[in-house]
Amino acid sequence: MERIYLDYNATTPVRPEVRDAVLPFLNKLFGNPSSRHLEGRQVKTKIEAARAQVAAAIGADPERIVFNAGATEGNVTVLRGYQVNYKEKKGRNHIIVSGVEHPAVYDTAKKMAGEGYEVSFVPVDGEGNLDMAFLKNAIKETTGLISVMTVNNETGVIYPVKEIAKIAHEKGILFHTDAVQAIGKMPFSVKDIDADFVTLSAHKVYAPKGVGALYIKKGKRLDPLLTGGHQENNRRAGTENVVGMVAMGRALELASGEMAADRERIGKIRDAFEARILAEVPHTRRNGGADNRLYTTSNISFRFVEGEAIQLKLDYHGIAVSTGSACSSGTLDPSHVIMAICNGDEEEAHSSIRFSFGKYSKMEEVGYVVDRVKEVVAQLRSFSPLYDKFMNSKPK
Amino acid sequence: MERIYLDYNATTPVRPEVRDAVLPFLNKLFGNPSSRHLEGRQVKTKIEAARAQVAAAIGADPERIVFNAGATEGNVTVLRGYQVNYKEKKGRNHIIVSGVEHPAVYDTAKKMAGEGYEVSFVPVDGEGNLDMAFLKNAIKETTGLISVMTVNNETGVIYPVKEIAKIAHEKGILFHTDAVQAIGKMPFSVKDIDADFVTLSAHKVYAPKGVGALYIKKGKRLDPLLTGGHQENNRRAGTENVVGMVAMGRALELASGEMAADRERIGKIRDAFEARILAEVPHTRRNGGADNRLYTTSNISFRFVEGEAIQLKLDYHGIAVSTGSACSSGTLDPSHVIMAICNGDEEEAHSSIRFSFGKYSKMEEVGYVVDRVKEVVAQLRSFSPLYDKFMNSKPK
Amino acid sequence: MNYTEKVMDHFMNPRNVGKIEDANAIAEVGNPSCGDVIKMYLKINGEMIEDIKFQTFGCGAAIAVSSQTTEMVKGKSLKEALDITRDQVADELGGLPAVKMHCSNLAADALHQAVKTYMKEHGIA
Amino acid sequence: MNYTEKVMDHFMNPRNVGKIEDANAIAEVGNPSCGDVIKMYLKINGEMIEDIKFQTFGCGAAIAVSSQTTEMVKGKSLKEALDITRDQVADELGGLPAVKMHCSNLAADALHQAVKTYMKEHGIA
Ligand SMILES: Cc1ncc(COP(=O)(O)O)c(C=O)c1O
Ligand SMILES: Cc1ncc(COP(=O)(O)O)c(C=O)c1O
Repeated sequence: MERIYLDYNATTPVRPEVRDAVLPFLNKLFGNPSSRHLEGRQVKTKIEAARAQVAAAIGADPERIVFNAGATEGNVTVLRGYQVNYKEKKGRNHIIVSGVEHPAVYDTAKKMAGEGYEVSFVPVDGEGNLDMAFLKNAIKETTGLISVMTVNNETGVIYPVKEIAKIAHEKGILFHTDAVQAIGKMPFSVKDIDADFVTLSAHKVYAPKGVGALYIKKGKRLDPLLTGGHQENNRRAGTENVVGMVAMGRALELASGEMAADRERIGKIRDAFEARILAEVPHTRRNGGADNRLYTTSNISFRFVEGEAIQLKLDYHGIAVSTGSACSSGTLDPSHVIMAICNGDEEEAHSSIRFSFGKYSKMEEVGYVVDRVKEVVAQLRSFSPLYDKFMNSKPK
Repeated sequence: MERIYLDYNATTPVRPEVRDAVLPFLNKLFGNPSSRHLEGRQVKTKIEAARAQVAAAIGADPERIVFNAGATEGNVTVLRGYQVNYKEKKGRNHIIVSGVEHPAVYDTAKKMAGEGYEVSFVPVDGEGNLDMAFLKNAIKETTGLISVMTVNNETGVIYPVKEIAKIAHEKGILFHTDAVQAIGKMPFSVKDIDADFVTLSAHKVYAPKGVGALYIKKGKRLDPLLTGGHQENNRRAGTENVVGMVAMGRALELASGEMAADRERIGKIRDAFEARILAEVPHTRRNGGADNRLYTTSNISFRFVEGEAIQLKLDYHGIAVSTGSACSSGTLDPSHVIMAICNGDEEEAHSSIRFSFGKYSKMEEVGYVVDRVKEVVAQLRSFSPLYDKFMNSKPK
Repeated sequence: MNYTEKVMDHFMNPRNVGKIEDANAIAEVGNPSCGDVIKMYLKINGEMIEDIKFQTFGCGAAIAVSSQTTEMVKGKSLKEALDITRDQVADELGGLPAVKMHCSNLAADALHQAVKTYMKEHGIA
Repeated sequence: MNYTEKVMDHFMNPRNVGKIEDANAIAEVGNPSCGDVIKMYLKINGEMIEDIKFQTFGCGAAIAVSSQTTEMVKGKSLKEALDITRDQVADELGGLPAVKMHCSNLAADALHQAVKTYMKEHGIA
């Protein structure tokens, strides 16, 4: 049986058009783009074309795009490098980030808190929405950066980044958004949002892993993390990941053209799936409000059973889903995102599964997946001490 | 006519075996290695195999290898992160680096000098050899790191890294070597050298650009540059560049097996070329001593003419060579490496051309290249004011 | 993080799941907020463990370890049960991922707790 | 960093290279340590530049800019020569890479220096 992949938020397959676009760079087009000879110039031209494609996808000018090794590098570069924009450099050491950021922001901010920075984490409510009053109150004289993601990777919840950018700018504060899960999936314009820094990753939009890009608004700067060569206009040293850049450009070009149709088609599948799960599996809870959520993601807590056990059994039945984010899989702690949304109910956080849909998802798969989820959850509940307790405590 | 590529030190083509090894990862094998489902586990297994291949190539244990985005990232990670190994962290802020390091070390060290670090640059003599007495004298109480490359990228000069590691360790100082130009080309064992940190890059050994690895000796640590996810055993966050890792593993595996034969064959071509150039083109100088030099590289100064002009004309004639390193091409300053070796004679530094040989170099090409070099240098000298002055100042 | 075939077998087909209605020794360890709760039901006759069943809320390893532990003690003496260590359980399963080693602790812990409580209540030294 | 076709043409086939043995205005600008030296030889007759040649040590841009400059002034008046700016030279060549703009300065500088010295020596205002 063909496997059913429902983990598009973790990563995506490289689509054939993208593969075709990079094959020449694994062959004749091998020059170093910094080289002045023909071999180098040919490749330089291609990476500049890729830069233009990435820029177009977010409504930016090409020279505002810095390619890098992915959104983790992008996020760390922004957090570690924003202070260069302030005269009172060292004084602007307070940053505000949401409590549901990806670890590349969340854990980095936590680490910085131990290194002379002050960090405020903005909490979310039970639907995953940001506490905007908290955010506004957290702002102070020393605030240098506000970082809030565009779309959450675990729940699909969409954040009001345009509004937050405005709040930040009114106080002369820089605004950054991690747009990894939004790009290529919903309209996104850096000019409309007026973001100062935006991080992107290629491997969520059907391009290879290990390449990404950073948008830096005109007039703004970042202290580079990687220093040495003059690549990327002195903004990121290191020989360019040519294959990755070309792939990312092509993938975003394709995504822009297909966004509306994808949204319609994939959204229908996600909705049909979620409606059936919530109706047919008792004691479930959706993590993330019904509205204000991207069409790609359905995050569900199945009470009384642990997420990894569900995931493993579904995997056995040919279905790939995830608990928390892939990056967290080295730990056993429940995702800080789901914890935040579950209001600290760790049992529910441990019980969550993320189903994420994408280009190769099919409506015909929904029935099989729902049946297996029902079966697996029932099996696991049949010997769950928590379920047993719950059933026996119910008035008969 | 087929082009003749003599810029293997800048970058190399992806060899067919490496391309074949990565194609499945642009297709069915797309999972995120951090994912626990089948798609993820399949890929995880493959990147661990790649890690073992890289480890084997330098005589290391696989768990000592951290993949990253290239040697620039590796070098910056070492320089920025070594202090975590010392109790007197902040006190060990003196670093010693050679004056001929790649910009990823050289420029990073210069930058750090403005940020609370103290840096000693060890000079070289006219043959490119390190002033070992200077190095030893530079060591003090606060020295935390000595970083000297294994092979210089511009001249091919080989440095006595084993001896330097010993000097460092006798004083309880960490030793790092940038082994980018050595790996896969000459025997290299981290155990023999006893290095604490070693940086590697894939694109010099017939694998794609934008991927590299860092060796970290058992018991030693580096403060990670990229924080967030738990990838690479918490030593380097960010979704893995799977294609790059698999390619690097395969490329180094192949290189290890072919090293002896390559050395013999490529060395003969380089020697034949260099002997003819030095004999047949007047007013030339080899940058780098004849001995103690890797067989890949021939760096020649052609007095009275500027390097870029030679390079451009050779490019027109189908020959790809470089002036300085590709990374420096964003500036007009002569390479600090060649400057160091020319004892500050900037004219000679501006006149240097690097010819670097590799797997697809052929003995049959030598004649054509030598003829074009002679022709081009003669043309340019014919209207060089410096040549004119020199000729007229000679006693007739 | 890979599970061995044996872990997967115990996880997919757990032995001795459920409750023993007339159990004479029961113990529960763990805590939902840690992601693992293991409850052991034992039917002890004299010095012998005649029957054992478990209920587990937890990851694949927690379930496999519970199942494996019940197999290892069924029909064994109380003393033998107390001698079983977490590491033995993990070894029987062909090993566990490093990050999961704490789950295997839990099953042996539950077993030991149930047996010790029983011995105390029945004055067995 | 790409050169235009016109830059490449001037670089590969530089016009007016060499010396004028009976030049009556000569100027050299630049410095080997900067990587660029341009020397201009002019044969001036009254107010007119009858002939001009150059010798250049430098990169592709420096050579192209030298060649282009000589083409622009041959047969022109001294005043016209002084009006030629570095930017005009670069424009005529279809532009230069940003990092190379200083090379184009040199050729116009050498021209202006030669012409001015000549004018001074010949009392031309
Ligand atoms: C929201 C978000 N930010 C950042 C990342 C990290 O991106 P990368 O894997 O390219 O480092 C991811 C996914 O991995 C993500 O979903
Ligand atoms: C000696 C040396 N170190 C470091 C580098 C930088 O490696 P990367 O391009 O992988 O960042 C290079 C080549 O680019 C090199 O030759």
